[in-house]
Amino acid sequence: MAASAIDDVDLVLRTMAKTIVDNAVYFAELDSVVGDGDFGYSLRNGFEVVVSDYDTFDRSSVGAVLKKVGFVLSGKVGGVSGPIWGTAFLRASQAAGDKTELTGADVIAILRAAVAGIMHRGGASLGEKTLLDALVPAIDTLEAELARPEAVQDHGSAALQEAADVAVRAAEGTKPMLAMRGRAAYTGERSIGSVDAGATAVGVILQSISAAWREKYE
Amino acid sequence: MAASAIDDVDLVLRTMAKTIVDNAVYFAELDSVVGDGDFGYSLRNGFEVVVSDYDTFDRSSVGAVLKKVGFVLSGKVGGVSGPIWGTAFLRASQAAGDKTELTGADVIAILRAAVAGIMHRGGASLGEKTLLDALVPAIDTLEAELARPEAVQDHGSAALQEAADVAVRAAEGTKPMLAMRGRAAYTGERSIGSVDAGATAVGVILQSISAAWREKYE
Amino acid sequence: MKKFVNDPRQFVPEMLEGIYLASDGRLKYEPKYNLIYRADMPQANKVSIIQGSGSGHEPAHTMIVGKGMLDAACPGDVFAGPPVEFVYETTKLLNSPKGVLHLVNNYTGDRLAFEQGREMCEADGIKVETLLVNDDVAVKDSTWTVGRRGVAGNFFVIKAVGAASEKGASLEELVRIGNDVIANVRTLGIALSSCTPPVKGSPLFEIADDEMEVGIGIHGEPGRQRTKLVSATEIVDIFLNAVVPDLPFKSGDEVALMINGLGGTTIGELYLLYGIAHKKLAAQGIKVFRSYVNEYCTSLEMAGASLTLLKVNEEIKGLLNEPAEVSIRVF
Amino acid sequence: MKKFVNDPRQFVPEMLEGIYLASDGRLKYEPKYNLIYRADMPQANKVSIIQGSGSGHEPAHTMIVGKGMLDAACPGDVFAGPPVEFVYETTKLLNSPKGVLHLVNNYTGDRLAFEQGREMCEADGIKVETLLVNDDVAVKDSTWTVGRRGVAGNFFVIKAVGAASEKGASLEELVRIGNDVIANVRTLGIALSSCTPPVKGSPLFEIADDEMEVGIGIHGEPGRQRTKLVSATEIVDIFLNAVVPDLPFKSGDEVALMINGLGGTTIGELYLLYGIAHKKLAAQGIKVFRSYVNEYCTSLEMAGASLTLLKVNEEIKGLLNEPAEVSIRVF
Ligand SMILES: Nc1ncnc2c1ncn2[C@@H]1O[C@H](COP(=O)(O)OP(=O)(O)O)[C@@H](O)[C@H]1O
Ligand SMILES: Nc1ncnc2c1ncn2[C@@H]1O[C@H](COP(=O)(O)OP(=O)(O)O)[C@@H](O)[C@H]1O
Ligand SMILES: [Mg+2]
Ligand SMILES: [Mg+2]
Ligand SMILES: [Mg+2]
Ligand SMILES: [Mg+2]
Repeated sequence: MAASAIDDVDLVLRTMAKTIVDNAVYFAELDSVVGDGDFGYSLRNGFEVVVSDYDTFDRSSVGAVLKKVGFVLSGKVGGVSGPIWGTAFLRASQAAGDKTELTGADVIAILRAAVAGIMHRGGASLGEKTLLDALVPAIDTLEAELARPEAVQDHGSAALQEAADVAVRAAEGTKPMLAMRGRAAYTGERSIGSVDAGATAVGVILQSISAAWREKYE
Repeated sequence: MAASAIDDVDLVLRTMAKTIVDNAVYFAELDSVVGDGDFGYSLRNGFEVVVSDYDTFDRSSVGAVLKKVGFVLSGKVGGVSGPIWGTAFLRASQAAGDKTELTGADVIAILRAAVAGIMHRGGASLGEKTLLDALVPAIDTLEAELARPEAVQDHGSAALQEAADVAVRAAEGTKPMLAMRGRAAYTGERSIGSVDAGATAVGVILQSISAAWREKYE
Repeated sequence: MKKFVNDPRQFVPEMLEGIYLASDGRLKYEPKYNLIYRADMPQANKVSIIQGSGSGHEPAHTMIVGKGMLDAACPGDVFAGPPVEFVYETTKLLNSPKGVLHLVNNYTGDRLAFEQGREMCEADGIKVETLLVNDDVAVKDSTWTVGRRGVAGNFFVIKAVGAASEKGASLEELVRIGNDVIANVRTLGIALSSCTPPVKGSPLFEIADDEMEVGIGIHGEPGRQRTKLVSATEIVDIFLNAVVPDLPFKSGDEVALMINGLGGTTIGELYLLYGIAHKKLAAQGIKVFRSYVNEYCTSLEMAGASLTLLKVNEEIKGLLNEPAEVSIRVF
Repeated sequence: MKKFVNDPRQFVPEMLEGIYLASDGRLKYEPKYNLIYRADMPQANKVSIIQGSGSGHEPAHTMIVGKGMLDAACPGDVFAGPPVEFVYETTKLLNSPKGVLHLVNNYTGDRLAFEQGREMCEADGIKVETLLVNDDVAVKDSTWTVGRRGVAGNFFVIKAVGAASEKGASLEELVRIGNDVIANVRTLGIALSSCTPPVKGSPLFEIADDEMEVGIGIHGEPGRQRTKLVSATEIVDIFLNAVVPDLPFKSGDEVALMINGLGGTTIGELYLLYGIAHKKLAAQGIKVFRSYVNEYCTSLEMAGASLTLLKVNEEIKGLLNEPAEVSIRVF
């Protein structure tokens, strides 16, 4: 991944938002196995505004647009997801600041800030069957892959695809975990045996972003 | 039917009460097609007391025992059936008075008094899809058959069987009728096509009584 | 059958005992006659107001026995009017020199029990008057000899005569007031599901996943027609198109508007229906004086709702605004 | 889905508009934040009491906004806590010099929204305190880091602090009173059926005709165990065996006893359960001071019930007996 401009951020955010809107029913179904079945719908309430109003957002800097998304989520998304995703975007925005170009290292720093925000807000650690269990290994992979020289040539396409694949596998890996957070936590032992909705969503979103990225850069 | 004593009345009332208790579910099912499904259960509330307490009833005269049954029904049976059947027994009791032996003509007079009571209380006429549509033709038949000389020999067994058969056919004949009385009346046109629960019950009860009668006298 | 129940035949008595125990001495219970009555009644200077009817419509009417509402209720089994004896004994027990008022919903079973019960009481020298509630517009008077059914509008009759009798109204005044309410109240019900009487143990009727029954009776009697389930807004149109022209309610009228749940429908949906109806009435120039959104007269756990309009005048408004004390607690 | 609904995503706003229209000017409605609040609030001499939580639990909590209860409610979608912005804007709008009390049911979503909302408000100089309701004994504290859920016991917290704040209590006193109620209230819920959130359009879980879910969560979360449906008396034993030893409630204690319907169960069944529980508690020497039998906190149209015990002292008794004015009308 070479230096990226705002229009790369646009691509990522638009793709992410559209993927969430399109998969709302699927995500909600996942959440209804041991959760309360609202995960996809809650996120959709926010991301459909991102889809429809994206053109009106202040995109003078990466920080500005991430902040705007964070505000939209805080205003529209309920349940655990609102504060978790809202905080993630606000922290990411702070990390991005007024940058208009991002290096690979910038991207990783922004993602790490988002993760720190999620952990701060929700108090979850790895292994507690949350979206962190897909997001964190995916970021680890992205960081390692971007460090390889090939990443410059393909604009990070392969690295992103590898990260997305890791997210999908990691989401699958939440199956045997005992849910410790969110509504699913109340089910205790019964939460074992089904994937976490949030982690699965991270895999689906990253796959979409990776596909869009490859279309642009390959 | 020759002169009958109290123990014939006992046979009839016990058989009737037991038949109603045994068929409560069936009668209620019939009532749920266009009525409200409580007919059999309502009657059972009263007749199960007749079954269990019959031995304690004052049977010094036919009028006495019929009055007691009428009181039990007024005390225990709700819905249309309580007042209708209660009044029928009270009027029958008045017609029977302190008799302890009944001629065929007495029996017919008692039954006619019951019918008059039902009509007075419920205001229904023939053809309005009620139990009257089975009961009245059955009584007519019984009266005609008892007038035949053979009726003396077999203690009215054949006459009773014929009356019971007429009741069953007449109950079947309520199918095309439009319900004008009771809860079934609210269904209007929809009541057409199914038999009336009360009329069907009359047929079932008369068949049981006839069978018990034949067992005793044939 | 998914119910909290022991022996289904003991459902009504066990429920009544619960009402009694929850009342903390304000009510008395006479199991022989399914009778729940005010512990402070009868009173020499107050008409006693009694209702029978079937069970299964709770909170109507056993749970609205209390000061300013009913003085006694002697229900029959689920969906069956009370035996005659319940009416007779209840009336005797509640007898007051000012008289006894029988509130009867217009069903043959209820009518017959109360007629016969009244005859027996009058033979004993008790002064009895009867009000017949018949607010259901689903049933057309002309078509059936039995007349219209009494449904949720019954609540307003109880509230009005209950409040008036607390203030000392005579039996004759109560009859006038009650008949005034009856003359001005209209209801239509729509069911989305069936219901299961405990003793029967299975649903009273079948209804497909995409169907509704318009004009349902509160005992599961079929209504005007079975149609496809439509949107809440279209359903409000069906309600209003049946109820408004029936009286008719006209521009300039003030009304009490009740959205009554039939048992299985959430109160959230009832408020949703209320909002739509309120706005549509306002558009017709009909002003809501007071709103009633809750379960008042149910059919066990049936999903569905009814809409009731009561045209109010100054007297009725005053009576509706009077306080009351009933078993059910909102807070 | 058998519901009175237009566009399912407009279910909550349309319901809230109905509540507003039914209130006859006593409530205000701010659609941007799903906000229902008292028209006469904020007041300089009264703490403002706010609850968020998900929708789908009606009458909790939008329908119990009123004098002596909540001052404002800003619910999220069905079964989802409100967005942070709702909490922030609601708190700003209801800000009083005496402070603002946030009543939060202990679910991660609700907690996070109210924590973040409070941080934002405090940055604006608003004085905020928080009460965390967690009365559900189905969830064991030790096993999960998220702690117990808040369920029907929430009602008693609202009633107590609502009454106290009407009488001028300070924010600190309300926190003390509220925590006293929270420390003494315990609940268990049992579901007989599932429920269908409007947007989802299909039931949250499957449950067989002869099964019940013991310890159900009010969002359809699974409970302690799935067992065969048993008799009402045995169910009351399950309730009491879970709730009584938990505090523990002891012989000589006085309690408020609530039988709360989860939405699809008839109030007749609730009274039946009440009667059995009342007698069993009496047999253990536990005296019911006041009864609550109704729907207080539902899970849409779920068939089921919960039993709540609140141990009362003189102060709490006084507060429970105070008057209140809420949207829902019994008469
Ligand atoms: N404390 C937490 N920290 C991080 N992620 C969490 C936390 N709790 C839940 N999640 C994630 O959020 C998802 C559920 O979101 P949502 O359905 O909106 O929440 P709710 O539990 O309020 O219904 C879970 O699948 C999980 O991945
Ligand atoms: N007015 C009436 N006169 C005579 N019989 C009647 C009348 N109304 C109803 N019936 C009979 O009673 C039966 C229904 O009884 P029941 O179910 O107890 O009454 P309800 O209509 O109160 O539920 C009907 O099948 C009919 O045969
Ligand atoms: Mg969820
Ligand atoms: Mg019937
Ligand atoms: Mg009946
Ligand atoms: Mg949720």
